[in-house]
Amino acid sequence: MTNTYIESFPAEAKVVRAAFYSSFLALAIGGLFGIVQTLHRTGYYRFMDSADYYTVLTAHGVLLAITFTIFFLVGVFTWAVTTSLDRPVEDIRFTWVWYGLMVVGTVLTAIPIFAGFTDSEMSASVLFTFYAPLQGHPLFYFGLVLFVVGTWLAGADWFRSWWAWKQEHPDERIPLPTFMVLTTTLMWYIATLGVAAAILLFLLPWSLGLVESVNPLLTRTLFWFFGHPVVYFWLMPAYMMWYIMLPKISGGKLFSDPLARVVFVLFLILSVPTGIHHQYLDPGIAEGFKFIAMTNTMFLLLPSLLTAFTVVASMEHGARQRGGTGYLGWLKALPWRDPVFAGMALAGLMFAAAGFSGMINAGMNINYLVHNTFWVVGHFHLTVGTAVALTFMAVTYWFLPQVTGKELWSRSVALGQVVLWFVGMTFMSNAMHRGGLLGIPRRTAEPQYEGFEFEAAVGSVGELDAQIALGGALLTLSLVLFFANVIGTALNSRSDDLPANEYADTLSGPSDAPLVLDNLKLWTAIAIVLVIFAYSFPLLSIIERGGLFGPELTELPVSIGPGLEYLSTTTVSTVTTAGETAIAIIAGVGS
Amino acid sequence: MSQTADEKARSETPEHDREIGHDEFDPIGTLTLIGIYFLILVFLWFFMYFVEFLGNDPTVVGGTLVFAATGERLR
Amino acid sequence: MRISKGALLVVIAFTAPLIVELRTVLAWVNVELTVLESAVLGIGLIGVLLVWALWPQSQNNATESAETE
Amino acid sequence: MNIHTYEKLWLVAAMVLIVGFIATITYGSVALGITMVGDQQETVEPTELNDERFSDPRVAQVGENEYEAYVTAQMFSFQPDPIEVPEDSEVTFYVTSRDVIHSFSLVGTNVNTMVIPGEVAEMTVEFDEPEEYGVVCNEYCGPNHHNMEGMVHVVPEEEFDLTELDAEAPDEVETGDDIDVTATVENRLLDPLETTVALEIGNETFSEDVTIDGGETYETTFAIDSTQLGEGDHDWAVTVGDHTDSSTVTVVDELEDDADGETNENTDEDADGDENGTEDETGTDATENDASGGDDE
Repeated sequence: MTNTYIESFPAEAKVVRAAFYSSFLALAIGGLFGIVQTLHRTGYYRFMDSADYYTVLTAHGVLLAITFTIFFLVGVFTWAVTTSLDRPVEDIRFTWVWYGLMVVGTVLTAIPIFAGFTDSEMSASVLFTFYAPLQGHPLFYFGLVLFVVGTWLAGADWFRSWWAWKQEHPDERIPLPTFMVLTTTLMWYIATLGVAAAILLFLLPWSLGLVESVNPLLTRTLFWFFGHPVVYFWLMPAYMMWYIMLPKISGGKLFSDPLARVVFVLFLILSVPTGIHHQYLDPGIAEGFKFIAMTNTMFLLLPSLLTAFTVVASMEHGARQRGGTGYLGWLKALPWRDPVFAGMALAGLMFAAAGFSGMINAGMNINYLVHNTFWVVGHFHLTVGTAVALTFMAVTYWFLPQVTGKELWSRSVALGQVVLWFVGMTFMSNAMHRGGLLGIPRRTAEPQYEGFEFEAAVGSVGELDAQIALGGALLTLSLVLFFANVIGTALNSRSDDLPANEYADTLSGPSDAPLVLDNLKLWTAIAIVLVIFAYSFPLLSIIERGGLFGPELTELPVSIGPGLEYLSTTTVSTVTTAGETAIAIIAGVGS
Repeated sequence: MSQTADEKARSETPEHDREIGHDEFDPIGTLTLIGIYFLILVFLWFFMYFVEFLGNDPTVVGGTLVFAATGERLR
Repeated sequence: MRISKGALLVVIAFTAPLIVELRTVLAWVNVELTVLESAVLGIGLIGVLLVWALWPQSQNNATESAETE
Repeated sequence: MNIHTYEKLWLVAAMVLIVGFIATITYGSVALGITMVGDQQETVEPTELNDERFSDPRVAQVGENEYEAYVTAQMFSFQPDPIEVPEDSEVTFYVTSRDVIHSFSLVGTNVNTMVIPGEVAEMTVEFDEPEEYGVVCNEYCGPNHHNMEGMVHVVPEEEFDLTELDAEAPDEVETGDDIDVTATVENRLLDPLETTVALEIGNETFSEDVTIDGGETYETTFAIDSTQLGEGDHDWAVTVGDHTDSSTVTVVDELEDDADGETNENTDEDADGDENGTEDETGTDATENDASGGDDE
């Protein structure tokens, strides 16, 4: 008799599984586009028109940064809430509703993006950041809104579970995993107000022709209001896994429950008022506002640095319980053969490196050196591309048996896969960082120019390209192994010999944590006040300068094709053909 | 990797050698590891700021903060 | 085997960033390596690691470590 | 809440790190004078950039060794291109966009800004040695984004001037009439310019030594007897310093009475790259207007 998640919560396990599979589908398509870009950019293999590169890039960004991460997140969070509260969701139909909404949102967003490959007049090659006056098809914005609303309802679902639980356990501390889910969700609610405002008030009406124009700096600022905290939204499930799974898999206990709570509270209050650090080089925002954003951002390092200590100490506890000794000798006693452990540990290590390049990005004037260069791409391939993605893939090897009741297809392949990802990303992101320091821009199909060349102090640009291509190839191979394992596991038969659905105990438990840490209203209020401090004056100033709806602009739908002729709203027929594709995709996901 | 006496060959570590409670656990290994990380961070920060960044002339100069501090634009 | 196969794999993976950046570091002290040279160096390093890991430990060493346990 | 001593130690170290980072950045701002692109500039209308700075993107001298460069970015080019400034100068760039968000980034330097329609980015930069910098747009701006590039040339003092030359002559004249070649020379430097305006036509050269005060425009007309040249096509070129403006005049027996607006202009290939961008822009506009005016009639 095992005690897996699917046995305890069969209905929830289905939703979690569906969310995971949706996430993996996005990962597969996004990953495929990743290698296409790698080969195109480095010039090793260009089979498409360079204009199409940006369509590929848009799909890669949206599918991986939004779809892959957030679908995985809702799966993990649903698991965390149900497991730690030990109660099923209040209404499984509601759970399916938000999941469905997210799927529909994704599909609606994907339609105009993918239409960019066809001769259709519809397109949304506006990249993940969709800066106006580049204009996507209305469906693109509408889909994004639906997706975000889906995540809002998911959050409501988790809160509902917690409220119901609280009625029955009035004097108990919020279990740590649920606490993490709730603080992250609150942060998400505050953060998404920015993108919701940008889309609903400005971009969507503008793309529908209801308003004449938009203020590009305003929508851009609102985007980054959301665009930075979204980074933490991806990261928090990975952090959760490091806090509650990694210690257990290392053979130990979480070093400190109270500090874990402190960390999540800090993320709740500091994640949002920092977005302007993406706009250090924007004209129209005063230097003082940028300085304030920098201070907030730098203090946001604190919870991550604390996490580093707590998580490593928990691993060390495990190692010492397993007989590890010495100052560093204990590292050998860790279960490196376990792909779940090895993957998460390597992801954590890469995140330490990413932390450093992030510190550079956070610095105000040093931003001149790296802003919008390849460095930034290197940075977020370490954060979302490794710290998050590799952690997700590693815990998948633990989660899949839990939500399918089937044994993992191959642990050796899994170990090889996570190590391969680490090596591939080392090559790729290292070369990206170095390329950025030479001034090579990000987001470009062909970083080769007629009038000048990039000069490398050591080696050459060609060698950097080779490293990137090699890294990309290894990453693709790693992905193939990952999917082989996922499919192999799904095809396995049910097993009775699976580990129980558990997470790590704590050395210093919740009773050590001051009660005030669980006061979510207080932290939310503080978070909102900080956001108002950080954002009201910059936003007012931007509106005062450029107007709410900005100057007169020429809308520029980025049609991928021979010309750049203005293409107005699309015909119904393209919508319906694309709709059929959408239905096919939904059917594929649902099965 | 140095060869110390306590680095012993273990191809298979038993799940639990011992139970270590809260009070008897001193994460000295963590402190060591994170101390190394700290030093790397400090070194790299100075390197990036003073060598890579300030060595990457020209830089945008002569601004409001300086003006506020010194009353004149730096040349 | 001095360390487990999994640990060995991870240790080898760790050498990747070292090998990649070793060249840059050496360039500061005016030792310029070509790509080929640094690749050979990397393979050599991995070879040394493999030898270290797979070399049977001497009896003496083993008892020593057993004592310290 | 009990926190382990080591973790407290780490907490302190982390705070030191954070404060140290902020201190370094502040040092850069205050002591070294590194300035962020800010909100010093008023907003502009991106679709009609007709103020004196951006209607004619160019470099202007504003003081001894002080220059201002007015730059526009549009799909998929920068104007002017190349931007030419002298060595040992302090240049303030004013950059704005005519359409979408671009960037203006000097490769291999810390000169880097976003270019947002409606906003003007202001950056003051000191150039020492003569050098050629590439300029990239590092923000995605459309399907040809990767082809958007420019140059900044920092040239030796003696090679630098801000002379604008524009020479005009009729396309066709009747034998016997004079060919009036009018040269307009603008000295955009603050110091007076001593130079020679030279016209070469056929095998003959006419020239005039002039001194143009700073900021002044000098206009001169050479009248050439067409009979001496004879019937047929004659290339002419006006040269001032390194700048040349040239075209062809046709001497005909009898002038047809047909003023074709479109062929009248723009047959001249500008040898001077500096003028190329601006000339093209205004030139095309003018012809378009002429053409549409003609249609109406």
